[in-house]
Amino acid sequence: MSRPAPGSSLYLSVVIAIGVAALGLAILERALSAEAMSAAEEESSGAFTPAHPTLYDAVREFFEIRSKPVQPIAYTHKVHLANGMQCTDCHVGVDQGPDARIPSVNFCMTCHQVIATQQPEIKKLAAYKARGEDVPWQRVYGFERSAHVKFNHAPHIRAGVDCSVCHGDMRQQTVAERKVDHTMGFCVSCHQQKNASVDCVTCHF
Amino acid sequence: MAHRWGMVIDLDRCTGCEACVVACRAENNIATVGEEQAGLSRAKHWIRVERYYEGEFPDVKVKFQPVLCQQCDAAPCETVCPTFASYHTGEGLNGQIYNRCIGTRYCANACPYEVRFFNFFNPVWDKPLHLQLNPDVSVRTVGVMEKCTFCVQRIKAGEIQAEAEKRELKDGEIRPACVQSCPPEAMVFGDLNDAESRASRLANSRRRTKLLAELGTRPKVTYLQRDSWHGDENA
Amino acid sequence: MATKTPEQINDDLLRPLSGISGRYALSAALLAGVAVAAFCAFFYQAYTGLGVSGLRWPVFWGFYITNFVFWIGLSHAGTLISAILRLSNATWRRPVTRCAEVITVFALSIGAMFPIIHLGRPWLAFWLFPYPSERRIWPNIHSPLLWDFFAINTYLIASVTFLLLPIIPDMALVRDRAAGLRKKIYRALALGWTGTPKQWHRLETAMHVMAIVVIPVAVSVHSIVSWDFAMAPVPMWHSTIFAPYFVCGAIFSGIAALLLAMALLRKFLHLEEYLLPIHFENLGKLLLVMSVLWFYFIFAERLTTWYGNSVGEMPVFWATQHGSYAPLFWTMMFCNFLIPVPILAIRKLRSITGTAIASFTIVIGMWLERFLIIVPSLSHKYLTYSWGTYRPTWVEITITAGTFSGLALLYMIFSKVVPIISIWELKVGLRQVPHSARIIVEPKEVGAD
Amino acid sequence: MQRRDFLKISAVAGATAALEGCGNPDHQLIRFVPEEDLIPGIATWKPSICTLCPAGCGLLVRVMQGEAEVVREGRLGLLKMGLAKKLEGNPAHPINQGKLCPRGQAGLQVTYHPDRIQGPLARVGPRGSGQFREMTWESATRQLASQLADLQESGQEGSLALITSPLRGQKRAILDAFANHFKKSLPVELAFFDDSTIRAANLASFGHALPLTLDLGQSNYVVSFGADFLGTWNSPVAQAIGFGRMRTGRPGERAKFVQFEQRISQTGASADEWIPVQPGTEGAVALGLAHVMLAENLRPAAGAGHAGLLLEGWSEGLPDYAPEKIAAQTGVKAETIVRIAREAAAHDPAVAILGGAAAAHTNGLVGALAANALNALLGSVGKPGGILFPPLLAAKESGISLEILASQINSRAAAAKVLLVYNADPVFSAPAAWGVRAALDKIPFIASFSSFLDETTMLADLILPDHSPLESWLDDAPPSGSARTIRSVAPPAMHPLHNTRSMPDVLLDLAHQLGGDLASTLPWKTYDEAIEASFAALYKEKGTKIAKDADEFWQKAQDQGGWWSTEPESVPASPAGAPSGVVKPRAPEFAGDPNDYPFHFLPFASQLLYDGSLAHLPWMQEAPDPLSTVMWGTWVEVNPRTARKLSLQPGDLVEVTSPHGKLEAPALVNPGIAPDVIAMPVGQGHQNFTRYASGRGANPISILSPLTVEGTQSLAWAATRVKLSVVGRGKLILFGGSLTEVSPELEHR
Repeated sequence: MSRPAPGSSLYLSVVIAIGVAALGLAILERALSAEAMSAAEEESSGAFTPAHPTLYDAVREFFEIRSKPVQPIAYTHKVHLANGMQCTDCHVGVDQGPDARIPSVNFCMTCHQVIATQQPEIKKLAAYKARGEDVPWQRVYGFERSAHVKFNHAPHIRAGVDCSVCHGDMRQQTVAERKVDHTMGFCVSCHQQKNASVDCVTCHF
Repeated sequence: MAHRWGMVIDLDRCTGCEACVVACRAENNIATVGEEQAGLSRAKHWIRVERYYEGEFPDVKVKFQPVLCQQCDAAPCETVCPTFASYHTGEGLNGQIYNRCIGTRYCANACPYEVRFFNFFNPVWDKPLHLQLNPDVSVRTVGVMEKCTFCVQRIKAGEIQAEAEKRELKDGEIRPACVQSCPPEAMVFGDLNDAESRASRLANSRRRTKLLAELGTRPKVTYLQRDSWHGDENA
Repeated sequence: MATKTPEQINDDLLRPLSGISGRYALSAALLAGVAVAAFCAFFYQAYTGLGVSGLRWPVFWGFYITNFVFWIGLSHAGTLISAILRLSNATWRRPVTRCAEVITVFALSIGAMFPIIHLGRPWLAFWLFPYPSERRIWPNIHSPLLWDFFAINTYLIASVTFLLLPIIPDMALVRDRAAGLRKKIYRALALGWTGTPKQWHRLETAMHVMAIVVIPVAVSVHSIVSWDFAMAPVPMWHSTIFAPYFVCGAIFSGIAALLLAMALLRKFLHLEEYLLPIHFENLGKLLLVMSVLWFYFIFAERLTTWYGNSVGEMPVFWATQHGSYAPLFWTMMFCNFLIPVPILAIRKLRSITGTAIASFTIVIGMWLERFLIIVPSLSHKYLTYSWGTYRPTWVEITITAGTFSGLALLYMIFSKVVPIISIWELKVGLRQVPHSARIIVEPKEVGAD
Repeated sequence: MQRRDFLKISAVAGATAALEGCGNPDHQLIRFVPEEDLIPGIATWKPSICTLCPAGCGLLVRVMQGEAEVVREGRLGLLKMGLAKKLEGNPAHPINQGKLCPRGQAGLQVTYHPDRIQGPLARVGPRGSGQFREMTWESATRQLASQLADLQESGQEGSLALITSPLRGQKRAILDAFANHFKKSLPVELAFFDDSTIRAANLASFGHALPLTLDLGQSNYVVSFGADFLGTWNSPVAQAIGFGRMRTGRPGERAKFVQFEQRISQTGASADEWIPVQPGTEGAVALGLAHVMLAENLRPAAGAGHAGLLLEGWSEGLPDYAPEKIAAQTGVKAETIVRIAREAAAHDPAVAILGGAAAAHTNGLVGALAANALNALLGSVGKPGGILFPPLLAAKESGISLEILASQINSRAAAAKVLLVYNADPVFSAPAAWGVRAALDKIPFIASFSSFLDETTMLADLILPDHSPLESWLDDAPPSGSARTIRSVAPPAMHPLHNTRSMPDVLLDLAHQLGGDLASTLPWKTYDEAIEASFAALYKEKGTKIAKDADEFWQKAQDQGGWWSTEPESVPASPAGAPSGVVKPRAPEFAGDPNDYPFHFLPFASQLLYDGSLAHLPWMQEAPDPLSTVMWGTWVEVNPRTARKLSLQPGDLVEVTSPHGKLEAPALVNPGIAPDVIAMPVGQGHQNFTRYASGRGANPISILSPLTVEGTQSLAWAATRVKLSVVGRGKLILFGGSLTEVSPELEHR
């Protein structure tokens, strides 16, 4: 039988208010995303939009939270490079245009038809090929769509920027990891050092 | 010397066919907004062909005037942007940096040419129409301004190509999508810092005018006014 | 008032602070409901996009910026008027200053929300703040919007200070009469006021300095708001008259808002014996002057535009005079000039009810004035091909309604927490004691803790 | 799989640096092994051919790698493949020289249209219900083959009907062989804006059944009668290129361009002098000009040769066409005619063009003959800056008209058992008065090759969806637009997105299933084999100098987008001497009594939707019409004076009633239209044509009266009269704000 402490009612009401507000927002979000989804559901082929799929995704991007990619096959850069392969053997686009390119399963299988065929990961690779599927490699680097960056590898290669500057030393990496944070500051400081253009429209268009 | 991109539009040649309008849409990932939104005046046309009637039947005349971002040297849109999303690029373009835009729409109000368009919603493409999207150009998102860029992606690609081949850009090598498509070749694009470029020479034509020149925005688009038939002088 | 003793004043003015009537709770709930609806509308807009508003090409600014200018204008009620009255030592001001200053703080806070509400991407509004970022980009100091950002923040800080300074002694007074939790809260709000001569002296000095500082700040704020428009080459925006025109309009609408607030307070808080006809009479005269001054400005603006006959401006001019915006324009002329001037000019009509009616029409008229500055110009710019129109949607209307009820709600809450009439100032006025004596008298009234 | 994951991974394909598909691969669509070896982000350009109108422009397709959702062996997955990103003109192509009109550019959306039919369908519900079931190509072709085999056996006359767009090249050859095999089949070439009147006139005047090829780049004086030659008529891109050159392409010289018509068309808007003329009297004006030239001895009468003598009264100097005699009838002042005639005669080379509505009156053929005679008199036939005729590699004859087909079926004079429809929508493109819909109902089996469920395909029993043009082999032999001989060819620019097949491939497959004569006249397995065979023949004829063998010639043609002669090869007008008979010019006839139907009804080709076949493309719907600035809708154009008389406000919904039907559409006030003319664009009013066009606006074709151009089978689509009444408020979406550049407020003061 104790009287509530002074201020506890205030505290309680604040908690309730926050709770109600949160609930309201959650309902709003649900309702809106449900609306969006049912609209998409109606059309058999759906629609493409640059919008975030959910508010949650938008918030994550706002705070620059990125999940770590899970690769379907534990590809090791280290072993391939140690065996004398060059980056450009697989990433053939890197000195030609914007995209370095990840080779298709066919390309991998040109060697792995005979090399290391008994390794469990190579068996996985062969299984993909046998099913007529390509390996669903996950992106490791890359800019958020909302950054509106149009990065082009080729001029960087021509300017003699070493791959490791932006991707870390791949000879030390097994499954590729994001070793370098490609923030705008990272790009700009290098551009300034190398006397490259720091005009916004050099990268953003 | 840095490039200074400019355009000349010969109104004597323009037939108002809208090829430029569609070329621009295809090149620059400009979404269609649909009937309802178009009815709310939210259709996006980075270039439009203005049509003006003059006189009464039977003495009626029609004037076509393609209007796109004039890439002003003294651009009202640039100074008013609080975040530098709208700014003057090194090559004299009125840059629009989507990721920096917070959507005040002040630039659009300040622009006397009404060539800025706002993403009132996220753009939507019914699949698989999105497979057409040009990977060289951003897909803009909700809340940002967009406008004609003089096809900056083509300018960049041309410059990178020239750099790779260790040579200077040739006059006429870079053409924005509108210029490229224009059947009567009413539009000419080029470097105004190069006095010998076709655009520079045409920009000195006796028929030259600037759109709303009195506002002092110093546009880099020059309009060559419609000529009249000189009759027997040419005969 | 002369018959009231200090104790009666205390009782009368502190009465509203205790207890909540059913009527109060009901109206507060109603107002809160509208405000919550406005919040929901805003979140809906932020979530789906500005497309849910009625904005379109080429009218990119509409209700939100109208509200922004309107509220910022309204905020001139207080601080500016109260500062002028203080500096000119108008003794009748004493019961009026605080209700005026409160309007300023709340109207300004609400007005300052609109530039964020109207953003395409409101979650990035913090980019206006000049902070060193990893991106190495700063805000653009050339943009009038950035001037706005600084000006409004400066004004907000100044007017909050200006409001809070003279509240301190009253807080101490409430503290001394309160118990329990209330006492704790008011103790904190009283900032350790004990009423020593040194404290009184410092308060006096601070008030004096703030009164001087806040006047140029207030004038500059509304000038800068006007430059949001005048800096852009938009027909009928790009005008040198805009800064004084806006400041005049701001004070005009501010006084009207103040009068309206006073009339309501008088009725609902039973302050008939404090807010006297003389206050309404005097402020009414001031309002009359501002109404005539406002007419002078709009007349000058319209006359020069019409006489100048510039190709760019005439379409806007005619659209407002006898085009699609003419009904709104003439409503505005009635609300701002034709109705209030006779009411305020004829002594018999310059009653409390009369001034309240005039103020009400002026508040409406001034809102329309802001709308008519923004929308007709944007819909009739230079290239006739791009001419357009604008129609607000429920989202904009809800948010607008929400800010009106939000202001009323804040005002109601404030009047529950702080005496809406400055008690100590009233008492000073009551005594009519010499300046030096006040310092000695007051501590006794307030008492030491 | 969750939809949100689905949305996530099917995000924009190929964006060079966009981040997508993060997270767990188990939750994503499978990815198929790419069929092409492409480097992402790098564009390749492939030649193709525009098939959207008869001009036959050459295309360059920008192809880049992207990721498309496709079904392979019943599994849905993502495939990295070359995707067409943009269509541009092929700079090497003689017709469009690197340029392209808005419609051609929007052709891209045909391929990616969300409502494309993705595989063969068989009707399950009642006809017109739109209920179909999916089926395999094997069973679909077997079903059609068995239907055709029955026809073959019965040998009944006219049992197979074919309705196609006008086709050229090997596609036409395959279709013709097919049609010929079925004795007395009924092939119909259907195009609402067809050029058969012009071709008939050119055959009579000059001996060439070809449309006109203009050489505007070198013309000095252009008189056009109703021809929208810069917008939709004939070969608009080639003509617009020439127009640009004629305007400011030759320093110091600028041609004059005079347009006679009832409503300022997009072309008329560019005229130096725009002169309104009474509907159907364009030919009379042409003869009036000729009269002045003859009377003033500006040109010798004999100079016009055969083309002149064809017309009654030519040798006498056209006495009935003295300017003052025709002024009242044509509405053109006598002094204007005299002035224009003198100007034209003084500015060689001068050219007269007649087309569009001017050729779609009952006297359209005579009008075209009059314009031909004027050209011949001016000496501009076969000359630079005049009208030219490229040598056509092989001439083809036309079939019957849709009107005749429908009336034969409806009157049971023909008993078509099977109808094949390709690239045509007869239900939409025919006046309701023709009874096409009723005729189709009488045909037991209809197979459509359409990619979309249009009005006709809705009635089909079997749908065999064609590849999109970008996914197909294409060939073409455009008969106008350039004086060079042209044989265009293009391999597919991209792999097919859906389970579709190229129409000629299906016909060849059917031919082999049917066997016998048909299989031997169509020896090729696939369409590309057929094209290659035609290029092997062309090599022998034309290519021995430029390639060492047929293979190299074929390869070069594919790389370039075709073969064309290096120089113009215009052929002269062939008939010489006096014609066997003379044609008497006559006044136009109109359907509807002028008292009941006070207005002439002028349908016109939409610059964006053309004849309605492009109404399903969102780019075309949302591009503002050049003159009205309307988007996403249709409208009726009324002169301001007429509007005042009818107290009609812009945007009012009006009912347009002809003797053969009525429609409702919002009205638009147009200062550039004659007060007694009501104009309306063709294109909208589709009942069924994908989500973007269905149920939008009204179709002016449906209310046209079934008059034909005398001497041809063509519809006289400009010969209907209508009345107008306001019925309410309509909805119009206009992009442009004001009609005039100076504010009307300022003008009124």
